[in-house]
Amino acid sequence: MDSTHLEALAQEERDRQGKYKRRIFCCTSTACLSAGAAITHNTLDQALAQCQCDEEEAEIVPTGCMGLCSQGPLVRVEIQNHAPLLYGNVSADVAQQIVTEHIPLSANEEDALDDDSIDATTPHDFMHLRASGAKKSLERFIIPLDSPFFAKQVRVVLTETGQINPEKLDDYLAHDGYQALAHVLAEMSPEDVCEEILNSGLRGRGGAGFPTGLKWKLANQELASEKYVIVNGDEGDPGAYMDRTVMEDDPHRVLEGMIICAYATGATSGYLYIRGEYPIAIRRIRRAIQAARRRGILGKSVLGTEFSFDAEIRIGAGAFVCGEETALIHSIEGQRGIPRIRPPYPTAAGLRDRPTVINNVETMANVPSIINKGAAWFASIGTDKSKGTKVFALAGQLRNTGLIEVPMGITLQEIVYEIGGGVPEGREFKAAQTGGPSGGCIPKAHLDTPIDYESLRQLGSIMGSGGLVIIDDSTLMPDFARFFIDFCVDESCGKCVPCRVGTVQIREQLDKIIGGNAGPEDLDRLENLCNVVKKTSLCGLGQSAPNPVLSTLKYFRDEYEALLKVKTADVTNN
Amino acid sequence: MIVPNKTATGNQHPSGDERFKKIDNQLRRLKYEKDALLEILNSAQELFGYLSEDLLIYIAKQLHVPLSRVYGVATFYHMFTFEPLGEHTCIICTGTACHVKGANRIIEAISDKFSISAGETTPDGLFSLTIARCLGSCGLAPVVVLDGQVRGKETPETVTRRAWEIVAFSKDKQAEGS
Amino acid sequence: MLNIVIDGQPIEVQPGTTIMEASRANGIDIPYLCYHPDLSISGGCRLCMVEIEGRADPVPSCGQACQDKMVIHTQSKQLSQLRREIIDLFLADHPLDCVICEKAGSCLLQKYAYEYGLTKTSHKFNVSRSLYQDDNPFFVRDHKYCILCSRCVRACSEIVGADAIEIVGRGFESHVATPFDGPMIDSTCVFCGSCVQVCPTAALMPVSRAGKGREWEMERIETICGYCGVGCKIEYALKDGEICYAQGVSEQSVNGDFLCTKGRYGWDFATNPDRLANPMIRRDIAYQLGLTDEPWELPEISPLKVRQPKIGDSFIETDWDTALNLVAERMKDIVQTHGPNAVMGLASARCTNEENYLFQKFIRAGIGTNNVDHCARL
Amino acid sequence: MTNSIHEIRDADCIFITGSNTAESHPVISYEVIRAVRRGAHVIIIDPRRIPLVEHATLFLQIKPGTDIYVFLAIMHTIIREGWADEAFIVERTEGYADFKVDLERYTPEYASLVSGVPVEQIEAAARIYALGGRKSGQSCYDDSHGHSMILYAMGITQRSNGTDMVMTLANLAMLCGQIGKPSTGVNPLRGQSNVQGACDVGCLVDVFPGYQRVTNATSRNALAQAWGVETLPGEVGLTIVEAMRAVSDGSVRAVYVMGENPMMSDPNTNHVEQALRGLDLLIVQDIFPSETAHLAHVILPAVSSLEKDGTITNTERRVQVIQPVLPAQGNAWTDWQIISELAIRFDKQTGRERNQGYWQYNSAKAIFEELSGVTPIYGGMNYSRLSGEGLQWPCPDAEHPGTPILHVGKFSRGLGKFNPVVAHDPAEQPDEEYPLILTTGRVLYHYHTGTMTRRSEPLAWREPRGYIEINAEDAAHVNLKDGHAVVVTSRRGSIRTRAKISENVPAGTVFLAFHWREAPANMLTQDFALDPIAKIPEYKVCAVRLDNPRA
Repeated sequence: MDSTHLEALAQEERDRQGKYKRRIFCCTSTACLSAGAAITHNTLDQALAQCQCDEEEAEIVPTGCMGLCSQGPLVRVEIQNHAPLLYGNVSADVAQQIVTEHIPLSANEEDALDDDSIDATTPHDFMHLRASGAKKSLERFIIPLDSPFFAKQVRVVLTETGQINPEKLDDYLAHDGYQALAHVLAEMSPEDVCEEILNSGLRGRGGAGFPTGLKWKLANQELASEKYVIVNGDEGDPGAYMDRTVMEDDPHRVLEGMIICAYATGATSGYLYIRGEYPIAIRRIRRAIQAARRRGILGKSVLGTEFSFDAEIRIGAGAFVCGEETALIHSIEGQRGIPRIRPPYPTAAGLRDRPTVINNVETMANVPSIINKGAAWFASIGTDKSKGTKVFALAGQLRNTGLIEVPMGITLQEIVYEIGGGVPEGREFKAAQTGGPSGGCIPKAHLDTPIDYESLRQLGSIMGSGGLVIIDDSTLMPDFARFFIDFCVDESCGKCVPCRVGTVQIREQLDKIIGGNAGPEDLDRLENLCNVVKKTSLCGLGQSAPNPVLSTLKYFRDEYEALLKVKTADVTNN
Repeated sequence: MIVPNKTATGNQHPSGDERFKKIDNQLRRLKYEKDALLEILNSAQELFGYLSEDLLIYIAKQLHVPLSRVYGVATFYHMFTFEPLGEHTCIICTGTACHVKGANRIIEAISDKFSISAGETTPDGLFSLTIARCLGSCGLAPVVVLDGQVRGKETPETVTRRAWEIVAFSKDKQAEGS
Repeated sequence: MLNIVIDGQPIEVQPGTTIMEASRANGIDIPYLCYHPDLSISGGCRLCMVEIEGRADPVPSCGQACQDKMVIHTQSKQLSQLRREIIDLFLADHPLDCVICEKAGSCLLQKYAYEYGLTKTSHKFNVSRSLYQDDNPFFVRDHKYCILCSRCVRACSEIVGADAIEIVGRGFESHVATPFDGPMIDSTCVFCGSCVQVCPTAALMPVSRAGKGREWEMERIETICGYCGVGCKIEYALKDGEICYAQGVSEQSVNGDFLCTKGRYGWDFATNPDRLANPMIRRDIAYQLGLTDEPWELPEISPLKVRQPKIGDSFIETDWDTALNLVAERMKDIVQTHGPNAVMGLASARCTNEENYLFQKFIRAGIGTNNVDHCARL
Repeated sequence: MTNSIHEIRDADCIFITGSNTAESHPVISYEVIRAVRRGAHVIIIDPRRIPLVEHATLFLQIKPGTDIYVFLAIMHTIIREGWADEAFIVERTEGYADFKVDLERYTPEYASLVSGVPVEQIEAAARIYALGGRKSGQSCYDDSHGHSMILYAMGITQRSNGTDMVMTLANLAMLCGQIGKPSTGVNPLRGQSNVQGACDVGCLVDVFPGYQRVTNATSRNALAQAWGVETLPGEVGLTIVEAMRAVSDGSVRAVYVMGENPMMSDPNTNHVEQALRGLDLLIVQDIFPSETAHLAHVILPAVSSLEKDGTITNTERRVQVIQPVLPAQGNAWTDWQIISELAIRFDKQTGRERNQGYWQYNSAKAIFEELSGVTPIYGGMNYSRLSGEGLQWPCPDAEHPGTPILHVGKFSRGLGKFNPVVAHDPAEQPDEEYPLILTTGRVLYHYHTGTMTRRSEPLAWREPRGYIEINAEDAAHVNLKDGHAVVVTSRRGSIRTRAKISENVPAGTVFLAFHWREAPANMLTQDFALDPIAKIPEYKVCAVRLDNPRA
């Protein structure tokens, strides 16, 4: 299949979708499924069938994440020429009502369809619906789409997420899917692609923030009979699920980015390494690969060009350290997922000792948009050194939790209070934890810091893969630090001594402090130990394992001090 | 290309268990590449529910990978287990969000109710309690998976009650059977 | 060739040489525990970190290839401090049994603890592994002394190819194990003891040396192994004239640190009570010579058909003069009666060049025949 | 070996045949493993699935004794495909044209039919060996094609056509130019610590020290002069197997055995025993009361290798000095002391006059000085030069650094000669009465006839008893299970041992090690067909039958 055929298929799908007067999107992502979305989806389907309306009246589209996970299951109703309606907490009853209320079309809506003065940008007037006799009860479930939660977001990676059926290649095509790939293959040399990505300023979204274009360029320059591309989908940070969402809800976007990367670097095969805990992501990516192969997007001569590339899935079996690139390579090679020292870097000697580019899912998902809209457009979003957007999994003690995509440079203040809606009643914001167990916490005083790689590092945290957990005053910071150290002890591969023994000793030290058995000197020792582990560990896991302790020590030292044994001297002084 | 000779008798598991045939099929699909070890172990865990010694020996032999390495790899990853799980399972997410929202209290409650620690199975083999590193449903924290069904916004009370009901139902059925 | 500077010393190296290799070749001592010149790079012990000018953080010298004009420092206050902290962490997981430990004196961890002035750990002492396995007569595995440097695992896989052991589990709980932690004999172990040789601590110790003495009390003699034709150099450690253990000799040898099972463990035959101590004459000959009063005849049954025949049943001991004179006389008779070609000499592939030379000289120049052969063909 | 042990690790391809390297030469197998880990290909041609097969790219499992067909077919393929090193052949060799003609009929298809090895494997082996292919990684040699090394041992030589086999391997190496360079060559692995040295210093029937022919009058006279005797015998002597026959017909009357155990190591034990019993004088000089010692008239106690000094020469021709580690046991003497004392007495008995001290040396070093004087290949060696890592011969003069690689630039004889070889089948073939082929060899934990290793506690613990490896199919025919007693019978004798059901041997082949006095393998082997030139018996192939004593 070539690119003209691709365009034809896209048009066909657009035409098909355009026939429907109503399109009801039901979120079937993991978060909504755990809130009961399977029943919701089923009910919608059955209710529509019972309507016995014309086929063109409506279709139910299972989609990916719509973002506001805390209000799941979510259902979005799109009526032609109307702004969409978003319903939250859609139980079976509510789903039934949604169908009965919207289909068949009320007379007013029927009118509106013909009313040229109303266009898709018109804010939805719920009164309009009420006038048509909609029950008051449904009103409660409406989530305003112009709320800050949505309005503050900028969607690049999540453009199609929640808009398309992730299991339908054609739906992706209808949303300009694989246009970037077609363009790259037709118009650009591999070096051009590397240059374009370099110019966009895209940096690795996995944590360290290495310039993606530079990585591609290094691999491109290697001479080797075989090269590999690996998409790192081993999202192990507790509290982070951005990559899972992208893989589940827009798998073709990831594949498209991967194929473009392969073209740019000269790789002929690649692997998507996906966490074993993500069965849905595995299934959807697997289907996406099969569909892409059938359509000639993967395999021999991609889109009818001379370029060939194929991808396979490798399933991780539960090891956080496999997020580290050399450990991940070992894991794909069927070995213990243990990091090795670098150099050599994977771009020179990676999988099976061949040049290998490893990029995180979110990084890859940015690529099609950069190609489609240009490096300059991408570089216009974000800050000086951190370009584009970042997807965060917003969790913890907040009103609105879920998945958000924001421009780099947005402040934590905006995220917490505007997008997140602030901490629930009666609680006080204490800190925001970014970067998971490798990151650190940011106290209230620094909430106005713009989010980018450098400023987070300066605060003692990291961007990480994008977990953002809000902690309120009910959590004690030493306890919280211990939670992360416990995680690192459990996830340490055991190869190097600072991480293997050091993390255990940090935990011992914390236990001593939390148990009220420590003196002031123990805080210094803890800090020193953390610095040793940070400085001497072999891989990123060990090097960043002490971050949660160090950052809580930095900003909440008083909480630690409060736990210390009162010195005998002090007692006598009193 | 060049394939080292396979031993005449080493090609099938003597038990004739259908699940071994599925493993064989996958081995063939992955061309008996040593790289495929993790994939095979994943499938084996899925098919058998746990990795027995016999199974690991079989895989080592089929892939021509040293048994020591198979054992080393299998013990490295969390998802592999070496004993059969209980009839019913309860997985509790301990990701940051769930932690912050009290996952520990759920674990304690279940441990209390069933007198087992995390990672253990009740002596009657009916119920296992396991812990997961973030299931990625942080928006609905705390999250629990009971017999494969993901449930969000749980409390210690709701989980223990539901788990107790499931197990009691099995016990009743057992009693009827006997 | 690349030009680098290590600790102020200008050094020329081949491309691909690591900083560790360049330093060792030039007598610059960098501490290490997991590095071994014959094994792949692990980088896990973190002790061999060095500073490279222009780089913010120290790098492990074992894995870092030299680059032209690199300026390297192997000693500095910062490095000493970090190394001390790392040893401190090792000691938190390793019993300080040096007073009774048989590895004392050759234990690398002890060496560095001494060099960096650590008498004990400053952390909470917490041994992760307490397994003690003495399931074979070759070596004992005492896991509490293991520092997980993985040298044994690498030697077993990369040199011996036996792949008997692997690190299992992970993190603090990981340990070196056979499949399913079974006894060594059930694994693919060939008991070559290469793991014992490369172990830097007392985690792997030869059984034969238990209780026999301390490292510094031992006399060491280097020789060539007497088994197969490879010619491995072996060092025997002796105390009071008794062999305690044998090990490979890495310098100027074909085998490096490595030996096979027979070479490393098969030396105790030398003191077996079956050893022949005196010349012996068969009883029927001895009777003829009047050395014994009892008449005797060689039994018809083959010595191979009898379970462990006793040599004393058929022979009496005598002195060298008697035995050698008897041989010389009989030999003379045969040569004089049947000619020199009635004598056949069978030399030995297990004797020295000197002995074989003398043997064939005796057969050729003494007896006068070329009937001299040995088991080169057998 | 034409090359050195250390070069193995750098080879691109290692071709191993007739050598169970991992068990008989473990430390050499370590070199092979290193090469494998660096990405080298290993090709193994053997009837048994030996331990190194686990690490091999190609395993050509031949029917015992059919390897010659495979070697010839490999060369046939190399010539057919144009993989031969034409430049090397033109420049360095002769006789290629005739040789080539003879090879035409040995097609891979023919070899496959005879040996049971698939044609593709033969062709793949030919390509990898000839071109020195690698599995992965970079060759450390900057060469147009990779470096391939042949390793072989007794599996090749202990055959009725052993000389042909060795010549075939030499032909193969020359055909591909895989000789005279590092990590190439034809490399026999010698079985015992000083088998190389014993040959070098003249313990062979046809050569004096340094391989000077006994039939060559010039050498003979020169040596007679050096040794201060009028003449030296000029006819080739009797090899051990020939001598055993000569004992039977009465022409050999006395045998002086130094550190050997023919009762266990020589083929057709019943015949050996019968011969030894018929001797007028059997002297056994040993460290243990061996099976042979039981038949001796006089036993002379010697010291073991741990108790003496001297030099030994390893398989890569490296002469190294040994040191005494332990004191002599009892009244044992070193072998050289015994020989010299005996020689003095013999001279006295025969009334021969010699210079004082003719047989008397004050040290092994003194003997070596004499030895190097009459052994040109050792000419430049002395104890001080040999300390440390020793020297590899030829080392003709005091300045010569030794020779790690033979045939560099030029063969010892000038041009390398291609010797046309015709394939022969083993002398004894299985038939209805003796349907199986027995092949003999060693196990890792024991050495030769077991006199030393079976008296070593840890080694005896690991491998206490003998066994015969039998394929499950053959075992089923006689209803044998693993561990059962089994009686093995050949035309020459019969032994009883334990059955080990094993996938290591194909159906139709059984394997027995010769370390076990309770089940001496050589009771079964044949001594009627020797290699016509090397006079080596065919230990590796004889016909046997299995019987289940319970039946």
